[in-house]
Amino acid sequence: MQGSMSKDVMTTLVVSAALIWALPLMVSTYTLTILIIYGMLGLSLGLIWGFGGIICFGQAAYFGLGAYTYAIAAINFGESTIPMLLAVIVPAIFAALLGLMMFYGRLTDVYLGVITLVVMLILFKFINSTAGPQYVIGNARLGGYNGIPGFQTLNVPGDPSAYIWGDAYFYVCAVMLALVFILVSALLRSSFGRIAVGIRENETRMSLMGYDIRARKTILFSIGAAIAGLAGALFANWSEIVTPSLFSLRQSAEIIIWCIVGGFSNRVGPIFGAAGLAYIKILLGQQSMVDNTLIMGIILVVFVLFLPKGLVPAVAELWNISFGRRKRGASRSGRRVRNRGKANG
Amino acid sequence: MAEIVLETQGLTMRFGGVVAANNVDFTLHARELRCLIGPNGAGKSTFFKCVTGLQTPTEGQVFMRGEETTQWMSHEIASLGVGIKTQNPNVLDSLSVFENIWLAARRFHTPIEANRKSQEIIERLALSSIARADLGQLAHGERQRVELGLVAVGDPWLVLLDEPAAGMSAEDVERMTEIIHELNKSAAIVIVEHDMQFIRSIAENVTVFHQGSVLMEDHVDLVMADQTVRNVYLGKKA
Amino acid sequence: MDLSAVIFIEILYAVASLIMISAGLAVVFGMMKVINLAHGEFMMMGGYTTITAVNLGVNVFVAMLIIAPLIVGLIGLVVERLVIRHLYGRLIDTMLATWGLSLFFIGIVTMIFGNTTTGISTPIPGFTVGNYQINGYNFFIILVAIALVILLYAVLKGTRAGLIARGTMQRPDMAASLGYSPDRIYMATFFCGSALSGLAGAVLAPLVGLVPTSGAAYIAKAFITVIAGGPSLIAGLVSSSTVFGIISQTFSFAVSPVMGEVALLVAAVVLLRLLPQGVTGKFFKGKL
Amino acid sequence: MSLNRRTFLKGTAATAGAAILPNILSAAGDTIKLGSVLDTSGGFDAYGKPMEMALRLAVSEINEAGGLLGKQVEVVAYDTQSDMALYSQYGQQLTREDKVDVVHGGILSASREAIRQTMRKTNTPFFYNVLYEGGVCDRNIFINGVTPAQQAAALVPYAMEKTGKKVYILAADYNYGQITARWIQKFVEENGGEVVGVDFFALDVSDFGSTIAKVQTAAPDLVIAPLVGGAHLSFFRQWAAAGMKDRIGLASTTMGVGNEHKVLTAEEGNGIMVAYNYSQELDTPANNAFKESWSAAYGDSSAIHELAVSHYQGIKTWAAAVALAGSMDRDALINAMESGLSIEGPAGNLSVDPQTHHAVLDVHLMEIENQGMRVIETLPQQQPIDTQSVCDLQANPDDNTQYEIEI
Repeated sequence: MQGSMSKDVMTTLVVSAALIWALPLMVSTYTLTILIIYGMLGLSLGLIWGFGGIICFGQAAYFGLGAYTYAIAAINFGESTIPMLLAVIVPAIFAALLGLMMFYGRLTDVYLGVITLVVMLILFKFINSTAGPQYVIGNARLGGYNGIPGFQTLNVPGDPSAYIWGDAYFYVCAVMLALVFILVSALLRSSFGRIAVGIRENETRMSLMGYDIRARKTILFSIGAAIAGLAGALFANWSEIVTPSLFSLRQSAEIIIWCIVGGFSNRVGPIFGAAGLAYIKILLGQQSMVDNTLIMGIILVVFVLFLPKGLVPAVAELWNISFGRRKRGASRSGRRVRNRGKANG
Repeated sequence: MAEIVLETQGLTMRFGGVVAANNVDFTLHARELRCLIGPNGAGKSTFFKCVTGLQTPTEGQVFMRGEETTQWMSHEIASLGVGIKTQNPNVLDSLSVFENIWLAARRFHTPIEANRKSQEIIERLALSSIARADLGQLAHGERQRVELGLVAVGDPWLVLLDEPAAGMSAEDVERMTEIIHELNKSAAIVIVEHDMQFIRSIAENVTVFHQGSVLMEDHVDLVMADQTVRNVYLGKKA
Repeated sequence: MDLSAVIFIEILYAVASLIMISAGLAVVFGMMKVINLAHGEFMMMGGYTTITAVNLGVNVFVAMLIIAPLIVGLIGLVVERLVIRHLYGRLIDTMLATWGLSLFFIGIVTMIFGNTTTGISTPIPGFTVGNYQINGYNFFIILVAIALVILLYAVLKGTRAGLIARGTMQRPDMAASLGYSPDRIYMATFFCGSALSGLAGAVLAPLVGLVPTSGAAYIAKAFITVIAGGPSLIAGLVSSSTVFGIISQTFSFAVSPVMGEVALLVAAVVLLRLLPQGVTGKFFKGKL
Repeated sequence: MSLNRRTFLKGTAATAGAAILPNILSAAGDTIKLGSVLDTSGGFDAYGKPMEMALRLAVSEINEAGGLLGKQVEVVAYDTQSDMALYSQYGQQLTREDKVDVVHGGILSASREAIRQTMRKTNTPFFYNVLYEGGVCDRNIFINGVTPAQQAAALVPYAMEKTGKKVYILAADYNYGQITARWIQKFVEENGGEVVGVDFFALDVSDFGSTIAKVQTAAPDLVIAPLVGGAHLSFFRQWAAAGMKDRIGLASTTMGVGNEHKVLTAEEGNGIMVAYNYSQELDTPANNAFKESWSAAYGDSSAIHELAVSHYQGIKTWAAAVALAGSMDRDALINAMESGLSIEGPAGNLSVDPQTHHAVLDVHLMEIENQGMRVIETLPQQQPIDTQSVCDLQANPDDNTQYEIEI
């Protein structure tokens, strides 16, 4: 249990370095960048839902908040370093306040899901109704439904005219994801992370052990929001425009779907789920024979029927069957999610 | 006389029109071992929940080592050094025995200290052979024992147990009895229990609950011999 | 004076339409703890069924009240047998599956009907209140909602199936222990839930611009209403619809429809903060 | 029912070959590559699908006539699935990987802004062929949709004359709606009228009961409703359901651009006043020929709408400019476009305004009648005066702004 953190870091570094080197040979860096960003977004929900048991139907709220914070700050500051920091801090604070409200109100389970969903919809409706000229923050018009285009994109800290874009931006995003992944791994290995998993398993027991689950859930929720906010800021830099659709129900649903497909409760599942599904969507857009909504629907239904545990756990299981090494983490995660479902039913 | 570690004054709990606990005055001294008995619905579980912070009483007060804890939440009470075990085995099913106990130990110790402490408890409770197994795979008796481990690892001065012997084999009960006596060397213990056999084997003093109130409080043998108590039990259970 | 009568009717209508759009989801969630993300698409298909039936010469009321629920119920049945059945007790897997199904239905309906399908006009003329003209069809929706609530109550309270259903809601394992096949209970429930969604979509069809993607507009609202209602099916549905309907319509009149929707959402947050188990988690406990 | 299954399959079958194989063909390098980004599935497909059909039709006509500069035009098309992020994605893919010669596409203003800068940076000429709020000033983009001033200048006086002086505006709450509302207001006042109320609605509002009551409290003679999208269609239905149609006049600057008037029943839609560049009922030789070739390609012509025709005309304008320039060079193309180029499209004569890169075109005043648009009057060759008041690309070729026009 102890001591393997450094091994974990090494593995992450080696694997991500290999991927960063190999993937651009197959897929354009521009496409890879967005896949990485979605992967980070998936990871943010995987962390709080998979490891913290916080059912969040509104993760898009923090993604959108990060993107908007970045865009607004970048217009006002004319450089990108402070806006990047703000894009992480603002969603984290917002989520912490919401978390205080929710967790100290003893909201649990599906009721949490509804509150997070509703808060996201409120943000969505608010941002959507800011088309008028009176909605201005500093020099930035909020722009309502059309969003905010034309803000300063990522630059070398201290030099606003040295833009980081194209391939360089891909490397920045890839390194960011690897860093976030290592931080999440470290978090999960720390006492805090293990206590969080304990809380997911059995809140009453953990509170009878003397842990303040409200505070811990709030902190975890806030960390998840910070990661989503970072993903949002990276997205803003990638797309060079932010629109309210970042806050939309559809965006939130997609994040959940990524995590389910990749498998909750393991760190890489949500990342690969997100990147995989987003890539399928991008590929689908190149054909116009059959309605793409229909194809995506069929893929998801077939998936849930034949790979019910999620992609990564399924692959891990296949690996175990083939090589006969028992890996508890993977097989356990699948079961846990099912159990939760049963507890609700 | 030893220090009073747990005291309630006029503790009352109402659910709508139903009075589940009615004006309960209760006192427990350091290193005392007390069983709460009574027929189903007598109010002992409600009393237990009010004391452990799982519910907030409608009226009355709870004191632990003289400090009022009436409005406290479970984790605050547990943080005082109170070990609590609820009615059904309440453990972390998908984690191993070691991980369960480690999490309980971590609350009061540094990670390294927690490792040592967990190891020690596992040995003391004879759980070494199953230390790496997930709780979900264990038998009922083993799970109960692990939960006692969770309670014991925090070195509590007050232990509150709700039906620790329920559904266990005779062998398991015997082991449980040993552990409880061991705990009792340093902690006062309250046990809510049905099983008279078990109570006789473990306790000296019992408190009898009936219809939300304390009916009687005395040595176990005297209580067992009491006609009112017998009526309550037989009347209810027949 | 006239205006307040109009406002009163619009509030009643808002409550009624919330009840209508949430009923199907409430039944499925209440009985099976399945969050049916394709709920909106079932409504959408109810609308399309009605339009098709009317175009084929069927009386509009027959189409809305009988054919649409039946057809959509049958679609629900097929879906339940083919997909949902395999996923009981797995909350998030059913979410994934029903999300996939919702995309699937949008695609299928687009392929069959295209995206500009002529709707049907309201079968009831406008209505004059003093100086105001209001939508006469509102009264029809209010009546249907009342009938729906009474019917649900009668079925749950007065029939054997209702008794089994109530048992299942409280203890999923109880029905099985009484010798009823949970499989069949779930199948019947999903049929009823889908039929109710179809009914709602059909009844609302003359008032909305129906396109294959219309369903998305309903799912969030229905979900919020159902969860805020809490564990009791009918009492929860009626109470949360009433609270939300009154609040959203009041703000719509006082400020704007957008504020009406925001007010509804804020009310949901406040409500759940004060009553973490929904309205009926605190009041009307143990009622239907 | 405009797009039944049979015609849909036919339509897609006709385009399938080109759609599947873009990357293979592109290896040849002896074609002109036209990039397309449109929402042909998801919530905005009612706009996007007919636009895609128009694009295929225009390109196959160009190719049948021998192509451009002796080369065939090859379409590289992406379906953005009504997802804004995919515009950014495919915009990059078109310019960086497919290296197309021109991009036609974008539907919502946000989608245009998502790709406009990419097109500018990569020197890829960009055609945005959609009715929009006006004000974009960028030498790299050409826009041929009608703008609010072009519409409102025609629609407002006509509708006021027919109904009365008191006007209530119900607009979609985004750029287009906000700006259009201001232009309507200006023209109402110029015509001696009075605006008694303005309300904005987010695009997902679908319940207008309270609004209809509010409008009645203000008792206007005319309601002008630049409402957008599927949810807002509910307004027109609820308006009719309340029996308001015969009491207060109704006009719109958006209703029908995506064939919305075919979703309404005849009795709900009849009498709504609109003003666009195109109507299916336009009885001109050019339009009849266009409808015929559309029918020949796709079975029937009912899917054609304003945006599809704009798109068709945009591609035809581009083709004319390429022929005139005689090369695929971007600057040569822009110079050709700015040379006062004009084409005869299904909607009439259309010429490029060199000052703004917008279009000078005919605006038709129409009334909806039996799910069609009956043309009442044609206002020939309307200038994009709104954009002209802020944008002069001849004087400032480096301008790269979307102006919000002060009125």
